[in-house]
Amino acid sequence: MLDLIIFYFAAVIAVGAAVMMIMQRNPVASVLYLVVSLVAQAILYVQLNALFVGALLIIIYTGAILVLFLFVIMLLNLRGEHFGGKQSRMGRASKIAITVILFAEMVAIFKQVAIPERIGTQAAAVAEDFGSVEMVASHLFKEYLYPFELTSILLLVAIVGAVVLAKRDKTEKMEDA
Amino acid sequence: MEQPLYLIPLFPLIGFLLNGLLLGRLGKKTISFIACTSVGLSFLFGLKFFFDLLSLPDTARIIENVFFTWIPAGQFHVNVAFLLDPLSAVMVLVVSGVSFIIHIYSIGYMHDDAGYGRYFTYLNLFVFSMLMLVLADNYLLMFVGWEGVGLCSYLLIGFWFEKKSASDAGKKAFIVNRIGDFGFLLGMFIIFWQTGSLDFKTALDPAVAHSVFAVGGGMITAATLLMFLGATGKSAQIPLYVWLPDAMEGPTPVSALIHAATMVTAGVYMIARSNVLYMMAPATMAVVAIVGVATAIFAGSIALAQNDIKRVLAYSTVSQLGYMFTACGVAAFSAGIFHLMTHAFFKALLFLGSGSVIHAMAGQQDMRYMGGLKKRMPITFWTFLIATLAITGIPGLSGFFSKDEILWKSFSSDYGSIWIWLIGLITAGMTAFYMFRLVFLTFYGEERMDSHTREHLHESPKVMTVPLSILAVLSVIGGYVGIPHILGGDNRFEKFLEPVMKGVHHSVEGEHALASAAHNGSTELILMVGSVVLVAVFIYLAYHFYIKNIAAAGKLRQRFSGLHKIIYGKYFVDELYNAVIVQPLVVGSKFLWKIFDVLIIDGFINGMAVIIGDMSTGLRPAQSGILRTYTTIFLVGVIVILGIVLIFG
Amino acid sequence: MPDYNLRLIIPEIFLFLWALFIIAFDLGTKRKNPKLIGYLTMGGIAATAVLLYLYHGGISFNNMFKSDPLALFFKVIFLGSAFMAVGSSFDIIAQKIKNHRGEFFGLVLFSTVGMMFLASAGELISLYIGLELTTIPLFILAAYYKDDRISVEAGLKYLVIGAFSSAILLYGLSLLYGLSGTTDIVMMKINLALLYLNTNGIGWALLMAIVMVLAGIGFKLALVPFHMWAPDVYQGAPTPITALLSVGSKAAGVVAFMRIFIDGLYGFADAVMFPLDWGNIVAVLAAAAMILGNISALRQKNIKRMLAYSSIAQIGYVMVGMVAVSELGVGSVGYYMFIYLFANMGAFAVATIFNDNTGSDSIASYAGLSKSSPMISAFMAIFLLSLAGIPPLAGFAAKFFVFAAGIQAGYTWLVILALLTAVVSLYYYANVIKMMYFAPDNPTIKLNTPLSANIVLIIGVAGLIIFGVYPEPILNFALDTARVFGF
Amino acid sequence: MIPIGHFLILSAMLFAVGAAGVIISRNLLIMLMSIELMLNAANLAIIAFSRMNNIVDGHVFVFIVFAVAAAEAAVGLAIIIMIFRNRESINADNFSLLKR
Repeated sequence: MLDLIIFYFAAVIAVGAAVMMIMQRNPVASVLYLVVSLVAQAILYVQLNALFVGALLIIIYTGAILVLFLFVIMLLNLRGEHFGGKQSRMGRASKIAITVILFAEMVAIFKQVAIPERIGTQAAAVAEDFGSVEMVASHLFKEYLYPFELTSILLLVAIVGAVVLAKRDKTEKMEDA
Repeated sequence: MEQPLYLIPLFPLIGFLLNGLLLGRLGKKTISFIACTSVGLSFLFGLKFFFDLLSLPDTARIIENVFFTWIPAGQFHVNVAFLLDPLSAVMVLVVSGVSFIIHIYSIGYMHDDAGYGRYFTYLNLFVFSMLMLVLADNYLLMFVGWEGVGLCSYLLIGFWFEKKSASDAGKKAFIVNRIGDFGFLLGMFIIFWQTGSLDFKTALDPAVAHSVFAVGGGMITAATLLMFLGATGKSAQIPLYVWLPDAMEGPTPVSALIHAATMVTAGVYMIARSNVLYMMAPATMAVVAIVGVATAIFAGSIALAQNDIKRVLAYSTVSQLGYMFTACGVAAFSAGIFHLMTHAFFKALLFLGSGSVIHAMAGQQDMRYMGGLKKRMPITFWTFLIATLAITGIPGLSGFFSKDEILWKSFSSDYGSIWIWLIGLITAGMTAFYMFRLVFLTFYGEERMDSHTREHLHESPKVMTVPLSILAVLSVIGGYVGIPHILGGDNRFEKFLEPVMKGVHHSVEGEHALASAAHNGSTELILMVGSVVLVAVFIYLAYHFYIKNIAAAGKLRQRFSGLHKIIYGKYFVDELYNAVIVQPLVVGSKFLWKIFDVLIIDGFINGMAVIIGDMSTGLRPAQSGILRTYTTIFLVGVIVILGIVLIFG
Repeated sequence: MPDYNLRLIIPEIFLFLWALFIIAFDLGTKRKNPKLIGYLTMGGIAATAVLLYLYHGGISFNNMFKSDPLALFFKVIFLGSAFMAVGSSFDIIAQKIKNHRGEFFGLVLFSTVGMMFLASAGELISLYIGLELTTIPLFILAAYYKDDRISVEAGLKYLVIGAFSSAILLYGLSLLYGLSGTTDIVMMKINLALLYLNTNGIGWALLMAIVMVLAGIGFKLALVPFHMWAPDVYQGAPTPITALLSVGSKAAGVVAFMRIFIDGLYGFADAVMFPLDWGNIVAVLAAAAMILGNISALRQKNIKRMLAYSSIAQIGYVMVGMVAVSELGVGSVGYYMFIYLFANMGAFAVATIFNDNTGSDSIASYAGLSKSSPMISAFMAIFLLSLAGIPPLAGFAAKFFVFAAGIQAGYTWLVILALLTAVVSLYYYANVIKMMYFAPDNPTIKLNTPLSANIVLIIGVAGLIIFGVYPEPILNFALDTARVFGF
Repeated sequence: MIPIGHFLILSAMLFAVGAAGVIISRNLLIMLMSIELMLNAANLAIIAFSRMNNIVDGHVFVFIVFAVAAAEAAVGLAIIIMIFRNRESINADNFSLLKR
């Protein structure tokens, strides 16, 4: 019961903050709402026995990625006039309708009880250390060493690319992102 | 029997490569030497293999030359291989022979053209492709040649691209041909799908064909109809003939070679080659015959009132091709090929003759500004006259034998009917009329050109007149290989082709038709005489209106009034003639041309282009350049597909 | 314990290190030698091809890295497209990119490495990373002309739509993972089949997974309706990068599609989702791509944009072979992509050379090119005619195989449509040829081509002619790839 | 314990909100953030499935997705910086030089 209350609490915050995020005109506020949403999602991760990844979610997303966003916003020194004027009401309504349809379709799919014993009911109990650092790490560095190593290349590419793009040619030395 | 058949197309390919790669670095003499020698060598090798073929017994007249496996995908097995049987031997000789003559002619005709080297390069590529087409031993390789000749036709029609009409005409030819090619490809796919092969040896084996197709079944009808669509594109039949009259924008030797003698007959060749399949689809045969005869009379009637000398010949070509298809449609494939051959001679000659005239007239193509050229250009005139006599079917010349064969077969064959014969006969009359109209307007009467042109009128140089003479000889004697039984011959041409026409002899109906043909000797003779008489009448009519009375009809009205009418008592008779016969013909012809040709058929094809183009424009606003539109469309795409899947899945 | 057969990824590792070396070398030589780094890059790609020949065949990393014929075949295509893209970009880096030349080539190589990993992926996670590793360098490269407003805009559009589609793809992959309980593609097939047997139907969730994965890969393929980015990005990006996008990146999409749909979901082509299996969905999208691509291309005035729409149409033709899901189908798709490499890279190489010399991309400015540069015009004509499928150029054989596979599999309507739209396509290809050959008034432009670009053009033309006349070796190689799926 | 279906529907909801953000917002930064949200919605589904199937692979998957998201964000932000320097705007609707 308590689980369910926590779930609903976190879920409402996660979705509510997400909605607020996309409603903002000021990206700084958006970033903050996204942080709230992600923290709420981290709670849900914990409920799913994903302690380690939940922690990473907060550390990587809020700690690194979103800070990067904030940093860029500050760097560009964005003001109101950069964000554009008002949208047409019709356009907005139709786009909301589109996403509502998307959501309805997805719900319809998840509600379809093709595999009831697996999706519909509670999950079976799992091992004590499910989702622990050791377990994830042993998977990551043994079975999944290969994709893990690939991410290193990916990050290197991102660094090179960000430097190349964001660097001002000839004027300043370095200004990496 | 295995022989190095590749030698036939090899030389034009070498010529093409030499001239193409060294473009702009060779002198004119060298270029023409390379081009003409290569085609000449092809012809010589063609002759050699032809005699090799003749030395074989009737039933085994096949020379093969397998080169290598082109397409090796499992059950898909297509070779690059050549096949010389009586049918392709005839085609090879016609193609390489006529090409050689026209190559020689071109040396003179194109002498002062800036694109001399380019011209011969394209021409050699054309000969190569055309030889591939006729020598191929499977449909796919044939299609390669088919596309190759289309490409060369495009390049050569648009040769004088400074004229916008020329480059437009080239593009039109290319696109219209592609519509036909679409049919050909699809028909080919069906044949492959059903028989498991594209080799003529397998796919056109009556035993194989009968084992996979039901006679008159939907599949064989679809396949043959689709291939016929391909033939209508390449051979300019209704509804895809529209490109051919426009194709006259190209140099005249090109019109002679590609758009009269060789390429446009590829469709006839293809159908004759596939006779086994066509004979199994009676519905298609009817379509072929009807389209053929309809095209014949339709194009013939348009030709009646054209004033551009080349356009008359272009519509005449369409009309004559209609004859060939009629022949195929009534199961007289050999007659179709026979006419193809004689037509290649006399129509090439007509075009070359007109080229000689145009050359002398400094590019003038309108017959209203010609006249009286007989004295000025005697060789051109005489050869042109021979060709005209041949095409109108005067007894003793080549056209007579082949045309008469077709008319007789369309009357007597089980696939034919008296209506087809009748329309064919009327077309023959029309042919006589417009051809002699052309001759009279061009070579007889007053010299209507301006004085400047008149001063420069000259007979063409030897390099042009000699080819004309050779073709004239061929136009006379070309028919003697196929003298019908009724005139005491034994139709050796048909006999020669017989091993290829397996479809005709396989079906009982065919045998029956042949047998009945032999019996109705007197009917055949009567019909023959009838058609000759009709032709003679129409020639007289042409004479009457365009020589005897052109002065009366034309000048009278302008200069003199009532007095003259009375002096020339015949005036009223002429008026009557004019009102009853000529005017309706001219008006009707113009009407057909303006309404059906230009407005409906051409309009339809152009309209399609415009509609598709407008659709293109209509699609553009969606590509608004705005990022959110793109993401929205992306997401909507996902949602819609998901929705469809959920509803139907 | 997992088997780490490092031998098999030697080519990838080498190429990755070579990319780093190129960047370092460029920095080390103070960016003074643009030509040299270009040739070094080309040499590195060629060396990778040799290594690929030496080290292939087998699986590594727990079935996550498969060095099978399919991977090998497509890696050749990737290396070829990178080679040709680099070869045609010498003038561009000399003129337009003053800094970061090494990074330009480095990123091209990174993207190529990504494609190679993608082609070998036997498992969803590495497939996803491979896809990202392919795409992210291309985001950067598309925006590489930093002062050019349209290049930056192209980069932005590519990035936003790319990231968006990648999120949708990820959601689809998560569903596949959830339903099958594994990320290994072969295990996934088995588990899904077991699940199907146990529960008598997997139902809508798998359909959603299929649609979402299709959207994600459809983005890479520029399959309608996921194609909206393509014309804009193709037009705005540096031309060699456009070429890489249209060939390498697209081939990467094709191989990812094969890995997931043919290898992982083939069992469900009819049994479960009848009547709407993925084959039918993809067939409809392919039809839409052919119609929309060909028709939109008709009125384009910019050559790159025209080629973009043409490549949308081309992928429609490729998908005809794909939905056949047969030995000939897979083989024909491989062959098609291989030939497409020559034709499209060649056409873009000409566009690059032309732009370098004249600064223009408009089709109208090609007027009269045949007089000033007969060789390049002839090459361009060959590339375009091959794209249009005129025999005996290889494009014809490629189309023929694909359509034959379609007919064989019963998609007759699709083949008829494909043939019809191919008629339309000729119109816009012929239009360029008409411009080059049959357009009179033009101040003559003499095109200067660097040696490397000439090499690229000659490779393209030679490939089209040789493999058009004698397709056997490539076709056998391509049909070999089909054996991976055990038809 | 909570039924896994709850988590899936929640992830669907987050996914839809993220998608809405991408197609509604004109601010490039918010677009990018919405994409991050969509990635996280997928992550949530993966974690839920991982729990359902009792296999920890999903956690590895999510871990790697984080890296991908970071890379995408870095490059995306770099491009935004560049386009801001070029055009003095981060309004997505302002960038339509390439069209038709």
